[in-house]
Amino acid sequence: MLDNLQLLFVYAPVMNVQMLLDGIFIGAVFALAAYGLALVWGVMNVKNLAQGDFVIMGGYIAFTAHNLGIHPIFALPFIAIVMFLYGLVVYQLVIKRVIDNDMFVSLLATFGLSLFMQQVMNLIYGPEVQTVDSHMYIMTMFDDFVTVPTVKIVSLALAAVFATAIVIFMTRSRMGQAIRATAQDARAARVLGIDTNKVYMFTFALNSAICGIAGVLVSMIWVLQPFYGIVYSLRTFAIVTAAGLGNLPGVITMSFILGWVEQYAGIIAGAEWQIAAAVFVLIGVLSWRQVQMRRQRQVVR
Amino acid sequence: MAQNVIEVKKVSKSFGGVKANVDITMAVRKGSITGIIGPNGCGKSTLFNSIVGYHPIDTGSIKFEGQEISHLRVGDIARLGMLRTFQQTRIYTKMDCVDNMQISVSQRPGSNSTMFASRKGEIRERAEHLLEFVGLYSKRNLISGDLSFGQQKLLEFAMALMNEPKVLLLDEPTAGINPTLINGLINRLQRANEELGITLCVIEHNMRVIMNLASHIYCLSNGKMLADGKPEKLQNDPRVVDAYLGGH
Amino acid sequence: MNEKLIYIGLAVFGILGPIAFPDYIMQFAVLWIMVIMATTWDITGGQMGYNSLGNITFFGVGMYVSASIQVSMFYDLGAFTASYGAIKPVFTESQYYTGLALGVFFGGVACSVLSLLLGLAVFGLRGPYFAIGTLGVAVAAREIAGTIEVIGAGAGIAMPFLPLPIEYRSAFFYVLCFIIAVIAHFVIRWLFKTQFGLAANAIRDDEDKAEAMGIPTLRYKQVGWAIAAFFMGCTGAVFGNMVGYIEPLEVAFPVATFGIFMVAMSLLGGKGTLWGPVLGAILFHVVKEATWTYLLGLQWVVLGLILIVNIVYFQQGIMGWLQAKYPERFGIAVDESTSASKGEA
Amino acid sequence: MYKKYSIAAGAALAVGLAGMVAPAVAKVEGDTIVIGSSLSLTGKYSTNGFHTQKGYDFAVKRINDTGGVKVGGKSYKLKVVYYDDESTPSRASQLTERLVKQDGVDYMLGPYSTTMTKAVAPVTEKYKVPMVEAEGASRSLFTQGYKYMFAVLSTSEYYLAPVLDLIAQRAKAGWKSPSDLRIGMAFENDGFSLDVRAGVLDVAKKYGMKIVIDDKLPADLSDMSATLTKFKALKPDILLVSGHSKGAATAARQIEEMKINASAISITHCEAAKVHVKFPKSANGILCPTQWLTNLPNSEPIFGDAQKYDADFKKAYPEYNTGIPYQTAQASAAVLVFKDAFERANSFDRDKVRDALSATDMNTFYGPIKFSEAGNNIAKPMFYRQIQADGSYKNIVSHEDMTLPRKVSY
Repeated sequence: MLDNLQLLFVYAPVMNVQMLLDGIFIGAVFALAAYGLALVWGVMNVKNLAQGDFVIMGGYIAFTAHNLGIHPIFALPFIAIVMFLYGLVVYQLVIKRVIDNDMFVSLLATFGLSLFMQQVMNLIYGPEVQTVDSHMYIMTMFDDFVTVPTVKIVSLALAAVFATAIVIFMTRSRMGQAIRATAQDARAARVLGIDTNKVYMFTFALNSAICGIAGVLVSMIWVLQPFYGIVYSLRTFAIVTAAGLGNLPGVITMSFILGWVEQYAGIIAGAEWQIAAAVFVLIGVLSWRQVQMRRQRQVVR
Repeated sequence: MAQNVIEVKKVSKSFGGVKANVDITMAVRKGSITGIIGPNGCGKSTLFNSIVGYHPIDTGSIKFEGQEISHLRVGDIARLGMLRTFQQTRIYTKMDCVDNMQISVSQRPGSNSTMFASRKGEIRERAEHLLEFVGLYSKRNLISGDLSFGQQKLLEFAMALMNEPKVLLLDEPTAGINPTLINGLINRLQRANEELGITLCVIEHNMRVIMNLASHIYCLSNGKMLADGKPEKLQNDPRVVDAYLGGH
Repeated sequence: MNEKLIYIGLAVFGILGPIAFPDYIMQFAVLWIMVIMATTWDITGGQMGYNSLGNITFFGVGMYVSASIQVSMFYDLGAFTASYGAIKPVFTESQYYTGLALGVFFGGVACSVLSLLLGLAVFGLRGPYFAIGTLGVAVAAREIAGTIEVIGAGAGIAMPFLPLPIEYRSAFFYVLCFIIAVIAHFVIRWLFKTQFGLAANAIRDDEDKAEAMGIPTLRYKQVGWAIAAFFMGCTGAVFGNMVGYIEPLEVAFPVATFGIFMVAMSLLGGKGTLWGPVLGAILFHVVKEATWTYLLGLQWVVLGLILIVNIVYFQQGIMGWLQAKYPERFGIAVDESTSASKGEA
Repeated sequence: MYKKYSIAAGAALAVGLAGMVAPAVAKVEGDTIVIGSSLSLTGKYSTNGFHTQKGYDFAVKRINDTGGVKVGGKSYKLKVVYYDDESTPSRASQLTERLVKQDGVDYMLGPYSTTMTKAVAPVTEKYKVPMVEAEGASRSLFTQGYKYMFAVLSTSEYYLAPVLDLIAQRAKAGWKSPSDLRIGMAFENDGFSLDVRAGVLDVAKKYGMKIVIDDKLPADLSDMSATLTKFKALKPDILLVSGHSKGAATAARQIEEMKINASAISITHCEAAKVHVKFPKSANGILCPTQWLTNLPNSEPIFGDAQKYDADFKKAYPEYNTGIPYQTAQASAAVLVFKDAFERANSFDRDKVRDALSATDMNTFYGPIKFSEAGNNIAKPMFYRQIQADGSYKNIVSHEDMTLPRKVSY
């Protein structure tokens, strides 16, 4: 551990450039998925444990497109639409019936959904690790030491574009305003004539589409496997819990922080701690929130 | 000279920029029935919540039997012997009335309730006795969630008595109750105070009720202590009349 | 038609079942483990409304603590678990049984202690945060166990052999599982006849009210969890010996399978009731074995669907449904003047 | 409160009994010998679980088609009963118990991976059921004193350790001193890979090589960049990775992306992960350990030689046209070993079959098979192949066959 620190800060400080960059690229993808979670959590109080599986599913659709000879980036709008429709179906069959229930119910129902999605993807694509080749140039800096694949920059840009688009959509469009109104007070929104059921449906489908986009980026940057979803779910929960609901800048910041924490944990403590790091962040955030609330004579709810 | 069980000194509390309580000072004497009145939004509930421990206060001090409690949490305060009831009645809706009563026994140190005590025997007898006191004996085996609102309110009151508190803080005990039942409730409150020796502190909106009940009343307005004194005195205080009629 | 009959039925099933079908003993043993998981989960989950997704932590910790005790009483644990298995383990009968007894007991005790500490960290969380927090704890425990070299890290530990003739091996572990299940059942049964049971239900119905009434909710929650943890720890210890080989990911901390199954079983049977989790566990185990046998390859898809359908369309579970339908049979009084009981969810 | 619902409980018990009691299969039914196997058909090991199953099935069919197993003058057919252990050891051990006790199986074929084998072996051992396994390579399996378990494959310390040996020899032959070589390595945190690691540590110590990176990869890690970034900073000469197929794929992808420039790279399971097809650039020069080569000379009557096995198998399973993973070949070899043992024992008595297995000394398309006291195959070495620029494999016999340092063209 000490030698790793030495390496990082004394012998090869240029490593930090690579890691900070990677942290941002990873964080951008996390941010998309986490924002989707914050949306469904905030608007309809559904804690979607299948969030990561939606991401992986988007990745697999990109993989299919890739196999058909379509570059995932060109297939992106199509994938978003497919995921949007899938979100609608899931909403009608499952989510609709758990919204007004005990909060734990949504957690368990989406866990069942997660199991189901994993297994169907496993049946279709097999458990092998799959990858999508973006065929993009890999840039290098510092005498080949730092490598920046163009695809990661494109991903970051795409994530930024989509985040901006979502913000504009939320503030300008009628549906976006209805979503925000429902998030603040569903009953009042209903009184004002907003069809909250439609808002919920749209929100969940939108989340599904956002996850799908994140999945496309994942497929081009890392690898896909039917069972990797749960790790992404845990990360999004850590981010949203820390950032709070309906707080896009917070979500983005936290996503970058988590990306960096994972990178540095992998280097300093060793790769075996990389996944644990995300979980520790989650537990740490929850503990810290409890201390904070204790000072307010309250509990975390 | 009776001593004060609750002493509130210069308590201020604000939410964001809104000053809910400013420099509130008040006291509740042991064995008395004390009332807190004031128009809607005057800061009654904020003060009440500060005392029982729902949020921290910005400045000032709150003492219970001489002990500073402004940093304690709800449960700790309750275990000191200061209990509250809720404006929106809160009972354990999926348990029957006797169970509701039995679990309400005092948890103060020194009380002989233990985690693994049996539910039979003396505790049950007392529970049934108190249910009789509030007139719910015939409903004792019903699931409490099936009771009417007024009955639930009585049950909550009985549960509070079961706990044998030193002080009981009641948040609008007559709100939402059928007017014909109000006199009965007032009567029971007075009996609890006299027979069981429980100090009462009542937030009330209904002037008629509080004037009949309390021996000392504090009136809040706009987050500040407006006036205090005996009911007769307040009734004639122009500031109080103003606050209620002035339409702030 | 009363509770006595159920006990007689279960006793006959528990004692005669394995004698009548000796080839199925291991499955019966696993059945009792499932029953223990579901009923102990229900102490905090169903009765208190604290839906933990992390009780599996204690299963794994109990397993590892027991294994460490059993081995390190007679060997150097680090050398024993070194990758190449340099030590060929030979345990005499007395060594084995002493180790096992101490291992199972202290496995449980260690878990209780751990749960008290963890309780301080997670019981300030409510609702979904508690569920997510405990899930995080379980995943963290798994990852940590995988990095500790002395207990074999990711490579695990090969457990000592039971020094009994082969034909008694299954029966031995079956009896252990059965005994733990019976003890757990009667402890829980007793527990919910005391003030503890009322307090637990009070916390479930309205924790703020319970707090306001002065009930020391944290202590109740901790104690409830510690009891569950004790049994989970003992069960884990027995299970580790039964499987013969333990490793962190799938044997000790199966977070996404058994960790969730125990919740699903409780829900299926009806959480917050004495018999619901037992019934749920039996049904679940049967359905699971049936799908594993007859729907090979699709079993997980089916299981995911069952979970979704169970939760979305049948939340109150079997016992909850029965209680809502026949409240008077459960001793729930219904007055004509008031509406019928809504049952327990 | 809890009264009068014993109907429900009783019904559940009845269903329970009915569900669990399925008709048992006898060990030898008529003219069929039933062998049990619990394989990873779902879950993280299922790719290789299927490779294994195909290998068993292919051999069973071939043996049945070529006259079956002759015992006591009569010809018997083979049949394998499979269960899915879902890549979880506790499930594997339960299913083995079930195969032996409920299905009455007397002989077992091994599961996939060291982890599963570790869970299954104690059960087969206790019931004295002979098991021939083809996929559990860890050396620690063979230090437990198991008497009923036999493995046709080379043990795990031969996966990467001999590569280091070869590299050291090349280094001595005028590249640089072996003790100057520095190693960076990343192993999955499971039984198999940690044993591979232990083998590597031994060799590294022998030559005084320095290990500068020693990471363990979590099972569901999809990102190795932390390890590889360290690799770029420290610039070791050798990169070693072991993590089944998914570890190989992840490593190959990121080696390419991060332009890792090591003199030598060796990754286990790179054939099964098809890195030569998916990542041709980074795959160039990677050294792949393999249990089996298609040009081995050994031959026997059932399958012929390795080349014939290769051709016949591809004919039977066209999806394997790009290459047969060695996991499949060794699975077939395990079935061959059983056939041979039955015929030599000339009996179905478990102990006689065990003794016959123990005395196995045969030549197969997979290589020679002869078991040590501990049950591992001591007659067959591990082989290495290096991926060439065009995606083909070159067999490595001595260090002179290797292209070292590896030529990269990212």
